[in-house]
Amino acid sequence: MVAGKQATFVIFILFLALLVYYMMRARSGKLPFIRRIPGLDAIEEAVGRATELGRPVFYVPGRTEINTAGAAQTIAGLEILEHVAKLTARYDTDLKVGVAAANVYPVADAIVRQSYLEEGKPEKVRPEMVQFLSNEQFAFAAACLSIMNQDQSASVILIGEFQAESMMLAEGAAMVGAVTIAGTSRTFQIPFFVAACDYTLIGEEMFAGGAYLSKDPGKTANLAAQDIGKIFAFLYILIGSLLVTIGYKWPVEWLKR
Amino acid sequence: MTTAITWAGAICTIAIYSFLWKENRLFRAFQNLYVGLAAGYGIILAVRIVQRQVWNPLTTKGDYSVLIPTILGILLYARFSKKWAWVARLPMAFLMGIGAALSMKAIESDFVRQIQATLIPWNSFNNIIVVFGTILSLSYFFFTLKPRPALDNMARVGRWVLMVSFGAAFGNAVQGRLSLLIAQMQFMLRDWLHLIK
Amino acid sequence: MRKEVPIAIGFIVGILILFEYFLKGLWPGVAPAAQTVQNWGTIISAFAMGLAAANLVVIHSRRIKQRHPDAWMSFLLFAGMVLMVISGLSGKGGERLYKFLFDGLYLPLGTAMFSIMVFFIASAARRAFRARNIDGVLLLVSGLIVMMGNAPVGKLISPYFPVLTDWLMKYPNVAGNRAIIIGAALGMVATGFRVIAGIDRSYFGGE
Amino acid sequence: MRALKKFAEVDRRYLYLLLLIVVIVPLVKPLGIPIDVSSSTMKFVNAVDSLQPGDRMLLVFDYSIGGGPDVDPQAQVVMAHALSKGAKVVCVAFVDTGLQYATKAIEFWEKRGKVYGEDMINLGYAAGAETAVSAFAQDIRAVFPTDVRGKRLDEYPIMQGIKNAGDFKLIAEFATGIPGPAEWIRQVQTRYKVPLACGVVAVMGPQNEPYLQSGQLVGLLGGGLKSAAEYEIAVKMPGAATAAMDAQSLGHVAIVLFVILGNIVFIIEKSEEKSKKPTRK
Repeated sequence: MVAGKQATFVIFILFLALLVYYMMRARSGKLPFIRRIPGLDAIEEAVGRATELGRPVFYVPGRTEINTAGAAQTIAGLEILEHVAKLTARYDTDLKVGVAAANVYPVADAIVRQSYLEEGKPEKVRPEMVQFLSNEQFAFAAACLSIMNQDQSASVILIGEFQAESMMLAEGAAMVGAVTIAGTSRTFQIPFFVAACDYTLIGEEMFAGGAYLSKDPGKTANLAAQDIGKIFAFLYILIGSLLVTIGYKWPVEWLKR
Repeated sequence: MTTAITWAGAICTIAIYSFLWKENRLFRAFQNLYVGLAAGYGIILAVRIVQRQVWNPLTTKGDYSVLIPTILGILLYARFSKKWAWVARLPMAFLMGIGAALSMKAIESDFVRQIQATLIPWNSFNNIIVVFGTILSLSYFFFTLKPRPALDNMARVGRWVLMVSFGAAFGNAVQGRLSLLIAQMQFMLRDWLHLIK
Repeated sequence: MRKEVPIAIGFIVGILILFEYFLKGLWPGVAPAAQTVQNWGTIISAFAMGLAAANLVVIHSRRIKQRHPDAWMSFLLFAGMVLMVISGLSGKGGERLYKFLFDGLYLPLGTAMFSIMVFFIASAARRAFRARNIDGVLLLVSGLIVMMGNAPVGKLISPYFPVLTDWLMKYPNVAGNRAIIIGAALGMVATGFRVIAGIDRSYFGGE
Repeated sequence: MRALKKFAEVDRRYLYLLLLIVVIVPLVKPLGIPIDVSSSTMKFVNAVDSLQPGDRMLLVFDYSIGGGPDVDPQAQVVMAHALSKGAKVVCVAFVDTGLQYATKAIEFWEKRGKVYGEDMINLGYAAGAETAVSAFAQDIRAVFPTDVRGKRLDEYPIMQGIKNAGDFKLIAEFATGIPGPAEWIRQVQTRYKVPLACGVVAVMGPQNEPYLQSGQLVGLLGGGLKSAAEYEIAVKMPGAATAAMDAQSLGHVAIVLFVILGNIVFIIEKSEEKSKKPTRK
């Protein structure tokens, strides 16, 4: 065991055990209650708006490659894309997906095809739907601006890991009058999304998206386990800092083990 | 050569800035050029990776293990065949396995270490702000707890802390974004128009 | 087979990397193995770039075929791509052209795009920073304080601006960000776990 | 009231024009507003100050073209400061465009008499972001068998005894995205316990503040160009960053003005709504 990681490892394993436990519970039909997440409720509305206006939905699943530490965010973005693609397939609404990472492109493309297939409309898939735009940050941003302006996108959904281009995409979307929904865990981009978008999924809310929208038992169960993790963090910080205040250092020392 | 580069840079700048007036064909034309250049650059980098990490080990060291990722990489193209499309999942799964595992390392830096850093004594107003600000904001993210007045109030105060922090971060960003405008204007005024030194 | 093999690959790769991270003392050979696997990831991604470029070519060829009013721009895109690749890979011969494309076009296009960001911020500032409710007021007030505190001129108006800015960035901002980071970390682990354990199969396009 | 509202609702293009003017004017004609040095900048300065002659510092150019204007002045002044202390600087990039900046910096110092391979070296760029950082930290020669000039690392005196990331006295990392401080902390600082100091674009500053407080970073230049200007002032090497600060000031004032305009519109709309309501009844 690597020194300094023992406590982390214990916490890691306990958390995985929780995930498994709740998943098994969900399989036997016990699903947790989930509170409303307005940003996710708005997705249906956003697709509905695009359908009414007869203009496309523009979707960006972040800009990060699938083999990096940002992958979890990309995957969260792709999970929500799956849901959005099913909705656009169902309502015959035009969908455009802008991809920035070369190795995300085949995955995004497969997801959209599969979603249309599951809705019984594989013939509606066109190559333009999932476009690799550019892996260069601002070539990507510029291409997105062009698409939004050319298509007059009715709704713009940005979920994944974003960097500096976040503001440009969000405000650019607002300029064409689109309804904007955005989510990321990159903390320094969240403020831009909060300021410029109609709905924002803050941090963990984006990871809840797949579960919330698909109602998939396995994913929903994850949320319950995540909440236990947060309660642990909450109590550990509260009680630990109190103990530190009165002179006990072991809550800190234990984490360092 | 330097003059050509400066002039080209100035024209690019003007084309991009024209978007601020209105989305227009000049902007779109340069946007397409930019995408093309970026794709070209991406291909160059990819070729260099293959050269350095596949070709060189193979030819100089006789390291045949690099053929595994090469084959996996080629399998990505199987998606163009209806019958064999599924084998493209193999490299994708390989990449996602890496990404998923790397993401999971967040348990240390983003979970344990952040909790650890918040274990500070309640001996100053600032420390209390950090400790309680953190846990109240955390309570905003409870998804599966049934609503209760106490919890709702905590989450509301947590949301306020988040808003203060978003406002501050937004305000802070102005500075960095202004620097970029300043740098671009320095280029236009100094290198192109020679108005400043 | 079509599902199990990809899932097994993802599982093995993921476990290897996590094993190296937490338990490398147990098996010294794991570090180079984990490293090799990650290097292979880079190589596979390099091949994905070809796929991505192919998508660009397909889409823009269609645009040209359909005689889209902007079709000529697609030629521009192809020209940029081809010239960049040829000049970049041809070594000495293409050096001058490459330098021109890179320093004269690629670089300034990037910096120009990034530098217009502040205008987007400006319009968002007018549109979104409104005192609609308590949330809006908090966003607005802390934003204005930091903007004034960050500009050297703010200090001339009031010496409290930089002090308050520093305080906002060091305490409330740290608290808010920390909560987001802690929560998101759990989301990342849970999502990563679902991928490695093969619980989410949708990425692999079903059957 | 109506006139005021009309004024506040002015087309955004006029605001853009105003912003452009207030940035350009002070660049042509500086005003000379004074600059203060923040404590997180001072921590970075002290970390570099504590280097002894002969100590090796790793300088990481993880920045994109777009973020360059904000971060490059930071890297420049830190490199100048380290070299002035007699420290030796090993440059490396994990963002492709970072290599261009590293090359420029090396050329700059070669012209000023520093010896390549002794005082400084440019290892080059490694693709793979976090993966590459992790591999580099474990074994530098596995990722960079040679430097950018194509010679084996062992041929350079500066690389003697440097095997992994733990052999540096200080790592100064400059980033505009990924890999950035989070990745370097995760892959390098947590494992090798080397002092790590980071410079980032202003947007990334607040997010990385917790790392400074938790001690995972020994210094942070979190304010982009402004931090560079502070650093220049602190080490008495005024440069390009210091010159741009007046434009910064006026730009900020302009954006504050836009926020106020937005609120004027909002307040007037709200009061109009209120005065309308009774008539509806």
